[in-house]
Amino acid sequence: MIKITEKSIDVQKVIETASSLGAGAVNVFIGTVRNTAHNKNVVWLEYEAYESMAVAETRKIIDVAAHRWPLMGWAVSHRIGTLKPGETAVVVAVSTKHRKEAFEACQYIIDQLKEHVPIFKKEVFEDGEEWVGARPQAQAATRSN
Amino acid sequence: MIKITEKSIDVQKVIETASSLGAGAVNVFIGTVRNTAHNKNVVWLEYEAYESMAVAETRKIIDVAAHRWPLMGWAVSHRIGTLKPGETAVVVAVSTKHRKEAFEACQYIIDQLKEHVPIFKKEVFEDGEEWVGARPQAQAATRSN
Amino acid sequence: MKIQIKAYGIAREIMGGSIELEFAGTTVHDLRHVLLVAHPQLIGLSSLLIAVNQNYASDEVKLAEHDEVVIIPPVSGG
Amino acid sequence: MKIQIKAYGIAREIMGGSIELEFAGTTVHDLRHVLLVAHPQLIGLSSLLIAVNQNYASDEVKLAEHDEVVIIPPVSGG
Repeated sequence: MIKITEKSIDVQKVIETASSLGAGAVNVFIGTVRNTAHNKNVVWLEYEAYESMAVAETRKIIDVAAHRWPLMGWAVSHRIGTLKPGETAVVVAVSTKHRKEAFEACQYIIDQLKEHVPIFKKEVFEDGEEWVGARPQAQAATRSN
Repeated sequence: MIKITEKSIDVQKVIETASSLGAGAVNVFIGTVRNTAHNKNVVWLEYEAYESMAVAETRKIIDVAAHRWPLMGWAVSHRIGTLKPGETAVVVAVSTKHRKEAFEACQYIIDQLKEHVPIFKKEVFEDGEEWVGARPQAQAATRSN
Repeated sequence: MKIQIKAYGIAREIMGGSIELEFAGTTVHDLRHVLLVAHPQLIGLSSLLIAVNQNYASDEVKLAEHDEVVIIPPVSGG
Repeated sequence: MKIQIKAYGIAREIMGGSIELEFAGTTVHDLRHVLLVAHPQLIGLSSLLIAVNQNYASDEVKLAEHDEVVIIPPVSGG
Protein backbone atom coordinates (compact mmCIF):
# COMPACT_ATOMS: atom_id res chain seq x y z
CA MET A 1 0.00 0.00 0.00
CA ILE A 2 1.27 3.44 -0.97
CA LYS A 3 -0.90 6.27 0.25
CA ILE A 4 -0.69 10.06 0.07
CA THR A 5 -3.41 11.44 2.27
CA GLU A 6 -4.76 14.62 3.83
CA LYS A 7 -6.19 12.64 6.70
CA SER A 8 -4.38 11.79 9.89
CA ILE A 9 -2.39 8.54 9.48
CA ASP A 10 -3.57 5.48 11.38
CA VAL A 11 -0.19 3.96 12.33
CA GLN A 12 -1.72 0.71 13.55
CA LYS A 13 -3.41 0.22 10.19
CA VAL A 14 -0.17 0.79 8.28
CA ILE A 15 1.53 -1.78 10.49
CA GLU A 16 -1.26 -4.28 9.93
CA THR A 17 -1.05 -3.78 6.18
CA ALA A 18 2.69 -4.52 6.27
CA SER A 19 2.40 -7.56 8.53
CA SER A 20 2.53 -11.16 7.39
CA LEU A 21 1.97 -14.44 9.21
CA GLY A 22 5.24 -15.78 7.87
CA ALA A 23 7.24 -12.79 9.10
CA GLY A 24 8.80 -12.62 12.53
CA ALA A 25 9.94 -9.01 12.35
CA VAL A 26 8.26 -5.73 11.55
CA ASN A 27 10.20 -2.49 11.46
CA VAL A 28 8.33 0.77 11.44
CA PHE A 29 9.60 4.29 10.88
CA ILE A 30 7.38 7.16 11.94
CA GLY A 31 8.31 10.70 10.99
CA THR A 32 6.66 13.27 13.22
CA VAL A 33 6.55 17.05 13.21
CA ARG A 34 9.07 18.50 15.65
CA ASN A 35 8.13 21.54 17.69
CA THR A 36 11.42 23.30 16.88
CA ALA A 37 13.70 23.80 13.87
CA HIS A 38 16.74 26.09 13.62
CA ASN A 39 16.15 26.83 17.32
CA LYS A 40 12.78 28.40 16.59
CA ASN A 41 9.30 27.25 17.45
CA VAL A 42 7.49 25.52 14.62
CA VAL A 43 3.86 26.67 14.46
CA TRP A 44 2.87 24.28 11.72
CA LEU A 45 4.17 22.54 8.60
CA GLU A 46 2.65 22.51 5.15
CA TYR A 47 3.23 19.49 2.95
CA GLU A 48 2.34 19.28 -0.69
CA ALA A 49 2.93 16.43 -3.11
CA TYR A 50 2.99 15.87 -6.83
CA GLU A 51 0.77 12.96 -5.97
CA SER A 52 0.75 10.68 -9.01
CA MET A 53 4.51 10.90 -9.38
CA ALA A 54 5.08 10.60 -5.62
CA VAL A 55 3.24 7.29 -5.70
CA ALA A 56 5.15 6.15 -8.79
CA GLU A 57 8.55 7.09 -7.33
CA THR A 58 7.72 5.38 -4.03
CA ARG A 59 6.78 2.27 -5.95
CA LYS A 60 10.17 2.28 -7.67
CA ILE A 61 11.88 2.47 -4.28
CA ILE A 62 9.80 -0.42 -2.95
CA ASP A 63 10.61 -2.47 -6.05
CA VAL A 64 14.34 -2.00 -5.47
CA ALA A 65 13.95 -2.80 -1.75
CA ALA A 66 11.97 -5.96 -2.53
CA HIS A 67 14.82 -7.07 -4.79
CA ARG A 68 17.45 -6.45 -2.15
CA TRP A 69 15.64 -7.82 0.89
CA PRO A 70 13.08 -10.63 1.19
CA LEU A 71 10.15 -8.41 2.13
CA MET A 72 7.04 -10.27 3.22
CA GLY A 73 4.90 -7.15 3.53
CA TRP A 74 5.26 -3.38 3.35
CA ALA A 75 3.25 -0.17 3.50
CA VAL A 76 4.03 3.52 3.10
CA SER A 77 1.73 6.35 4.06
CA HIS A 78 2.56 10.06 3.72
CA ARG A 79 0.42 12.88 5.00
CA ILE A 80 -0.03 16.17 3.13
CA GLY A 81 -1.68 19.45 4.09
CA THR A 82 -1.24 21.34 7.34
CA LEU A 83 0.41 19.45 10.23
CA LYS A 84 0.94 20.60 13.81
CA PRO A 85 3.90 19.55 16.01
CA GLY A 86 3.49 15.99 17.25
CA GLU A 87 1.47 14.89 14.23
CA THR A 88 2.63 12.02 12.04
CA ALA A 89 3.95 12.99 8.60
CA VAL A 90 5.08 9.63 7.30
CA VAL A 91 4.96 5.97 8.23
CA VAL A 92 7.02 3.24 6.58
CA ALA A 93 6.52 -0.36 7.71
CA VAL A 94 8.09 -3.56 6.41
CA SER A 95 7.95 -7.13 7.57
CA THR A 96 10.57 -9.82 7.00
CA LYS A 97 11.42 -13.21 8.40
CA HIS A 98 14.41 -11.91 10.37
CA ARG A 99 14.92 -8.56 12.04
CA LYS A 100 18.14 -7.35 10.43
CA GLU A 101 16.49 -7.26 7.02
CA ALA A 102 13.50 -5.36 8.37
CA PHE A 103 15.71 -2.62 9.83
CA GLU A 104 17.78 -2.33 6.67
CA ALA A 105 14.87 -2.28 4.24
CA CYS A 106 12.85 0.21 6.29
CA GLN A 107 15.81 2.57 6.57
CA TYR A 108 16.53 2.26 2.85
CA ILE A 109 12.95 3.12 1.95
CA ILE A 110 12.70 6.22 4.15
CA ASP A 111 16.18 7.42 3.07
CA GLN A 112 15.26 7.10 -0.60
CA LEU A 113 11.82 8.59 -0.08
CA LYS A 114 13.31 11.69 1.47
CA GLU A 115 15.75 12.04 -1.38
CA HIS A 116 13.65 11.29 -4.46
CA VAL A 117 9.91 11.47 -3.89
CA PRO A 118 8.30 14.77 -5.01
CA ILE A 119 6.87 15.91 -1.70
CA PHE A 120 7.58 19.40 -0.39
CA LYS A 121 7.53 20.76 3.13
CA LYS A 122 7.27 24.35 4.34
CA GLU A 123 8.09 25.15 7.97
CA VAL A 124 6.00 27.98 9.37
CA PHE A 125 7.53 29.82 12.32
CA GLU A 126 6.14 32.64 14.41
CA ASP A 127 8.17 35.15 12.38
CA GLY A 128 8.37 33.65 8.91
CA GLU A 129 8.43 30.51 6.85
CA GLU A 130 10.83 28.38 4.87
CA TRP A 131 10.64 25.64 2.23
CA VAL A 132 12.86 22.96 3.73
CA GLY A 133 16.06 22.32 1.77
CA ALA A 134 15.09 24.71 -1.00
CA ARG A 135 18.17 26.87 -0.79
CA PRO A 136 21.82 26.16 0.06
CA GLN A 137 22.35 26.58 3.82
CA ALA A 138 24.05 30.02 3.73
CA GLN A 139 21.23 31.61 1.77
CA ALA A 140 18.56 29.88 3.82
CA ALA A 141 19.91 31.55 6.93
CA THR A 142 19.31 35.02 5.47
CA ARG A 143 15.97 34.28 3.87
CA SER A 144 13.35 37.00 3.90
CA ASN A 145 10.11 36.40 5.70
CA MET B 1 8.45 2.14 30.27
CA ILE B 2 9.57 -1.48 30.58
CA LYS B 3 6.75 -3.96 30.73
CA ILE B 4 6.54 -7.74 30.92
CA THR B 5 2.93 -8.70 30.45
CA GLU B 6 0.58 -11.63 29.91
CA LYS B 7 -1.84 -9.38 28.08
CA SER B 8 -1.80 -8.66 24.37
CA ILE B 9 0.51 -5.72 23.63
CA ASP B 10 -1.08 -2.46 22.47
CA VAL B 11 1.51 -1.36 19.88
CA GLN B 12 0.00 2.09 19.50
CA LYS B 13 0.33 2.69 23.23
CA VAL B 14 3.99 1.64 23.26
CA ILE B 15 4.65 4.06 20.40
CA GLU B 16 2.87 6.88 22.21
CA THR B 17 4.89 6.22 25.35
CA ALA B 18 8.12 6.48 23.36
CA SER B 19 7.11 9.60 21.45
CA SER B 20 8.25 13.13 22.24
CA LEU B 21 7.27 16.52 20.85
CA GLY B 22 10.91 17.40 20.28
CA ALA B 23 11.61 14.21 18.32
CA GLY B 24 11.19 13.96 14.57
CA ALA B 25 11.79 10.22 14.28
CA VAL B 26 10.35 7.15 15.93
CA ASN B 27 11.63 3.69 15.13
CA VAL B 28 9.64 0.70 16.22
CA PHE B 29 10.55 -2.96 16.19
CA ILE B 30 7.76 -5.50 16.49
CA GLY B 31 8.59 -9.16 16.97
CA THR B 32 5.73 -11.42 15.98
CA VAL B 33 5.17 -15.16 16.17
CA ARG B 34 5.89 -16.83 12.84
CA ASN B 35 3.68 -19.64 11.67
CA THR B 36 6.67 -21.82 10.76
CA ALA B 37 10.08 -22.71 12.20
CA HIS B 38 12.52 -25.37 10.96
CA ASN B 39 10.03 -25.90 8.09
CA LYS B 40 7.35 -27.06 10.51
CA ASN B 41 4.08 -25.45 11.49
CA VAL B 42 4.20 -23.62 14.78
CA VAL B 43 1.04 -24.30 16.80
CA TRP B 44 1.88 -21.88 19.59
CA LEU B 45 4.79 -20.45 21.55
CA GLU B 46 5.24 -20.34 25.28
CA TYR B 47 7.24 -17.49 26.79
CA GLU B 48 8.35 -17.30 30.37
CA ALA B 49 10.44 -14.63 32.05
CA TYR B 50 12.44 -14.20 35.22
CA GLU B 51 10.48 -11.00 35.51
CA SER B 52 12.29 -8.85 38.04
CA MET B 53 15.66 -9.56 36.46
CA ALA B 54 14.27 -9.22 32.93
CA VAL B 55 13.16 -5.70 33.80
CA ALA B 56 16.51 -4.92 35.46
CA GLU B 57 18.53 -6.24 32.50
CA THR B 58 16.39 -4.33 30.02
CA ARG B 59 16.94 -1.19 32.04
CA LYS B 60 20.72 -1.69 31.81
CA ILE B 61 20.41 -1.99 28.02
CA ILE B 62 18.35 1.20 27.82
CA ASP B 63 20.87 3.03 30.01
CA VAL B 64 23.68 2.11 27.64
CA ALA B 65 21.57 3.07 24.61
CA ALA B 66 20.68 6.43 26.17
CA HIS B 67 24.39 7.08 26.63
CA ARG B 68 25.23 6.23 23.05
CA TRP B 69 22.32 7.93 21.29
CA PRO B 70 20.33 11.04 22.25
CA LEU B 71 17.08 9.24 23.01
CA MET B 72 14.10 11.52 23.57
CA GLY B 73 11.74 8.70 24.50
CA TRP B 74 11.66 4.92 24.60
CA ALA B 75 9.45 2.00 25.59
CA VAL B 76 9.86 -1.78 25.68
CA SER B 77 7.05 -4.25 26.12
CA HIS B 78 7.45 -8.05 26.13
CA ARG B 79 4.63 -10.52 26.21
CA ILE B 80 4.78 -13.78 28.16
CA GLY B 81 2.46 -16.79 28.29
CA THR B 82 0.97 -18.62 25.32
CA LEU B 83 1.14 -16.87 21.93
CA LYS B 84 -0.36 -17.94 18.63
CA PRO B 85 1.18 -17.23 15.19
CA GLY B 86 0.67 -13.59 14.21
CA GLU B 87 0.60 -12.34 17.79
CA THR B 88 3.06 -9.71 19.00
CA ALA B 89 5.79 -10.98 21.34
CA VAL B 90 7.85 -7.82 21.76
CA VAL B 91 7.74 -4.13 20.88
CA VAL B 92 10.68 -1.75 21.16
CA ALA B 93 10.13 1.92 20.31
CA VAL B 94 12.54 4.84 20.53
CA SER B 95 12.27 8.45 19.47
CA THR B 96 15.13 10.76 18.54
CA LYS B 97 15.57 14.06 16.78
CA HIS B 98 16.97 12.46 13.62
CA ARG B 99 16.13 9.14 12.05
CA LYS B 100 19.54 7.47 11.83
CA GLU B 101 19.85 7.48 15.62
CA ALA B 102 16.38 6.02 16.04
CA PHE B 103 17.16 3.07 13.75
CA GLU B 104 20.51 2.40 15.43
CA ALA B 105 19.24 2.64 19.01
CA CYS B 106 16.18 0.50 18.35
CA GLN B 107 18.27 -2.20 16.69
CA TYR B 108 20.80 -2.12 19.52
CA ILE B 109 18.08 -2.55 22.14
CA ILE B 110 16.38 -5.52 20.47
CA ASP B 111 19.74 -7.17 19.68
CA GLN B 112 20.86 -6.87 23.30
CA LEU B 113 17.46 -7.89 24.65
CA LYS B 114 17.56 -11.11 22.66
CA GLU B 115 21.05 -11.86 23.91
CA HIS B 116 20.91 -10.96 27.60
CA VAL B 117 17.40 -10.63 29.01
CA PRO B 118 16.18 -13.73 30.89
CA ILE B 119 13.15 -14.58 28.81
CA PHE B 120 12.65 -18.09 27.45
CA LYS B 121 10.66 -19.30 24.50
CA LYS B 122 9.36 -22.77 23.72
CA GLU B 123 8.12 -23.56 20.20
CA VAL B 124 5.28 -26.04 20.14
CA PHE B 125 4.86 -27.97 16.89
CA GLU B 126 2.27 -30.52 15.89
CA ASP B 127 4.71 -33.34 16.69
CA GLY B 128 6.83 -31.97 19.52
CA GLU B 129 8.31 -28.95 21.19
CA GLU B 130 11.63 -27.21 21.60
CA TRP B 131 13.13 -24.57 23.87
CA VAL B 132 14.63 -22.15 21.35
CA GLY B 133 18.41 -21.98 21.39
CA ALA B 134 18.67 -24.32 24.37
CA ARG B 135 20.91 -26.85 22.70
CA PRO B 136 23.68 -26.62 20.12
CA GLN B 137 22.19 -26.97 16.61
CA ALA B 138 23.27 -30.57 15.96
CA GLN B 139 21.66 -31.87 19.14
CA ALA B 140 18.56 -29.76 18.68
CA ALA B 141 17.92 -31.52 15.38
CA THR B 142 17.70 -34.89 17.12
CA ARG B 143 15.72 -33.74 20.13
CA SER B 144 13.11 -36.11 21.51
CA ASN B 145 9.52 -35.06 21.59
CA MET C 1 4.49 24.87 -29.39
CA LYS C 2 2.41 25.51 -26.31
CA ILE C 3 3.24 23.64 -23.11
CA GLN C 4 1.42 23.60 -19.81
CA ILE C 5 3.80 23.74 -16.90
CA LYS C 6 2.94 22.87 -13.34
CA ALA C 7 5.18 23.56 -10.39
CA TYR C 8 5.28 22.57 -6.72
CA GLY C 9 6.57 24.02 -3.49
CA ILE C 10 8.87 26.99 -3.70
CA ALA C 11 8.96 26.77 -7.52
CA ARG C 12 5.18 27.15 -7.58
CA GLU C 13 5.44 30.23 -5.38
CA ILE C 14 8.21 31.78 -7.50
CA MET C 15 6.43 31.09 -10.80
CA GLY C 16 3.08 32.17 -9.40
CA GLY C 17 1.34 28.87 -10.07
CA SER C 18 0.84 26.80 -13.20
CA ILE C 19 1.67 28.55 -16.46
CA GLU C 20 1.12 28.03 -20.16
CA LEU C 21 4.21 28.75 -22.20
CA GLU C 22 4.74 29.39 -25.91
CA PHE C 23 7.92 27.34 -26.21
CA ALA C 24 10.36 27.85 -29.10
CA GLY C 25 12.96 25.28 -27.94
CA THR C 26 12.97 21.51 -28.16
CA THR C 27 14.58 19.94 -25.05
CA VAL C 28 14.34 20.00 -21.28
CA HIS C 29 17.60 21.93 -21.34
CA ASP C 30 15.99 24.66 -23.46
CA LEU C 31 12.96 24.81 -21.17
CA ARG C 32 15.10 25.15 -18.08
CA HIS C 33 16.90 28.08 -19.72
CA VAL C 34 13.61 29.79 -20.56
CA LEU C 35 12.35 29.35 -17.01
CA LEU C 36 15.52 30.62 -15.35
CA VAL C 37 15.46 33.74 -17.54
CA ALA C 38 11.78 34.37 -16.82
CA HIS C 39 12.10 33.61 -13.07
CA PRO C 40 15.67 34.36 -11.92
CA GLN C 41 14.78 33.47 -8.33
CA LEU C 42 14.78 29.82 -9.43
CA ILE C 43 18.56 30.09 -9.88
CA GLY C 44 19.05 30.30 -6.12
CA LEU C 45 17.47 26.91 -5.42
CA SER C 46 19.59 23.92 -4.34
CA SER C 47 18.28 21.95 -7.30
CA LEU C 48 15.65 22.23 -10.00
CA LEU C 49 14.47 19.07 -11.70
CA ILE C 50 11.97 18.79 -14.50
CA ALA C 51 9.63 15.83 -14.67
CA VAL C 52 8.16 14.85 -18.03
CA ASN C 53 5.23 12.46 -17.96
CA GLN C 54 5.95 11.60 -14.33
CA ASN C 55 9.61 10.76 -14.72
CA TYR C 56 12.59 12.88 -13.84
CA ALA C 57 13.90 13.98 -17.25
CA SER C 58 17.51 14.62 -18.21
CA ASP C 59 18.50 17.72 -20.16
CA GLU C 60 18.48 16.09 -23.60
CA VAL C 61 14.89 14.80 -23.40
CA LYS C 62 12.71 16.34 -26.16
CA LEU C 63 9.39 17.89 -25.31
CA ALA C 64 6.13 17.44 -27.17
CA GLU C 65 2.96 19.50 -27.01
CA HIS C 66 0.90 17.33 -24.70
CA ASP C 67 3.65 16.23 -22.32
CA GLU C 68 2.96 16.54 -18.60
CA VAL C 69 5.73 18.92 -17.58
CA VAL C 70 6.31 19.60 -13.90
CA ILE C 71 8.94 21.72 -12.18
CA ILE C 72 10.38 20.00 -9.10
CA PRO C 73 12.32 22.05 -6.57
CA PRO C 74 14.32 20.30 -3.80
CA VAL C 75 12.14 17.58 -2.30
CA SER C 76 11.66 17.42 1.47
CA GLY C 77 9.18 14.68 2.22
CA GLY C 78 9.23 12.60 5.37
CA MET D 1 24.00 -24.06 54.21
CA LYS D 2 20.59 -24.33 52.65
CA ILE D 3 19.89 -22.48 49.40
CA GLN D 4 16.70 -22.10 47.48
CA ILE D 5 17.24 -22.44 43.75
CA LYS D 6 14.81 -21.36 41.10
CA ALA D 7 15.15 -22.23 37.44
CA TYR D 8 13.50 -21.14 34.20
CA GLY D 9 12.77 -22.63 30.82
CA ILE D 10 14.46 -25.90 29.93
CA ALA D 11 16.48 -25.79 33.16
CA ARG D 12 13.25 -25.70 35.14
CA GLU D 13 11.98 -28.72 33.22
CA ILE D 14 15.22 -30.67 33.72
CA MET D 15 15.46 -29.86 37.43
CA GLY D 16 11.76 -30.45 37.97
CA GLY D 17 11.01 -26.99 39.33
CA SER D 18 12.46 -24.99 42.20
CA ILE D 19 14.59 -26.91 44.65
CA GLU D 20 16.06 -26.48 48.10
CA LEU D 21 19.64 -27.65 48.32
CA GLU D 22 21.88 -28.49 51.27
CA PHE D 23 25.00 -26.86 49.82
CA ALA D 24 28.45 -27.80 51.10
CA GLY D 25 30.42 -25.55 48.71
CA THR D 26 31.05 -21.81 48.76
CA THR D 27 31.05 -20.36 45.21
CA VAL D 28 28.92 -20.25 42.08
CA HIS D 29 31.50 -22.59 40.55
CA ASP D 30 30.82 -25.14 43.28
CA LEU D 31 27.07 -24.83 42.85
CA ARG D 32 27.30 -25.35 39.11
CA HIS D 33 29.29 -28.54 39.73
CA VAL D 34 26.68 -29.85 42.18
CA LEU D 35 23.87 -29.12 39.74
CA LEU D 36 25.57 -30.74 36.74
CA VAL D 37 26.23 -33.88 38.78
CA ALA D 38 22.63 -34.00 40.03
CA HIS D 39 21.11 -33.20 36.62
CA PRO D 40 23.48 -34.35 33.84
CA GLN D 41 21.02 -33.21 31.17
CA LEU D 42 22.04 -29.64 32.00
CA ILE D 43 25.46 -30.41 30.46
CA GLY D 44 23.94 -30.53 26.97
CA LEU D 45 22.68 -26.94 27.06
CA SER D 46 24.31 -24.24 24.95
CA SER D 47 24.93 -22.19 28.09
CA LEU D 48 24.02 -22.24 31.76
CA LEU D 49 24.30 -19.01 33.72
CA ILE D 50 23.61 -18.50 37.37
CA ALA D 51 22.08 -15.27 38.59
CA VAL D 52 22.65 -14.23 42.18
CA ASN D 53 20.42 -11.50 43.54
CA GLN D 54 19.30 -10.61 40.02
CA ASN D 55 22.73 -10.24 38.46
CA TYR D 56 24.58 -12.72 36.28
CA ALA D 57 27.26 -14.08 38.59
CA SER D 58 30.75 -15.22 37.61
CA ASP D 59 32.19 -18.47 38.92
CA GLU D 60 34.11 -16.97 41.83
CA VAL D 61 31.11 -15.23 43.42
CA LYS D 62 30.46 -16.55 46.95
CA LEU D 63 27.00 -17.67 47.96
CA ALA D 64 25.23 -16.84 51.20
CA GLU D 65 22.18 -18.48 52.76
CA HIS D 66 19.52 -15.98 51.72
CA ASP D 67 20.79 -15.16 48.24
CA GLU D 68 18.29 -15.26 45.41
CA VAL D 69 19.83 -17.94 43.20
CA VAL D 70 18.38 -18.57 39.75
CA ILE D 71 19.48 -20.94 37.01
CA ILE D 72 19.36 -19.32 33.57
CA PRO D 73 19.48 -21.53 30.49
CA PRO D 74 20.00 -19.95 27.03
CA VAL D 75 17.73 -16.92 26.72
CA SER D 76 15.45 -16.57 23.71
CA GLY D 77 13.30 -13.50 24.22
CA GLY D 78 12.00 -11.35 21.40
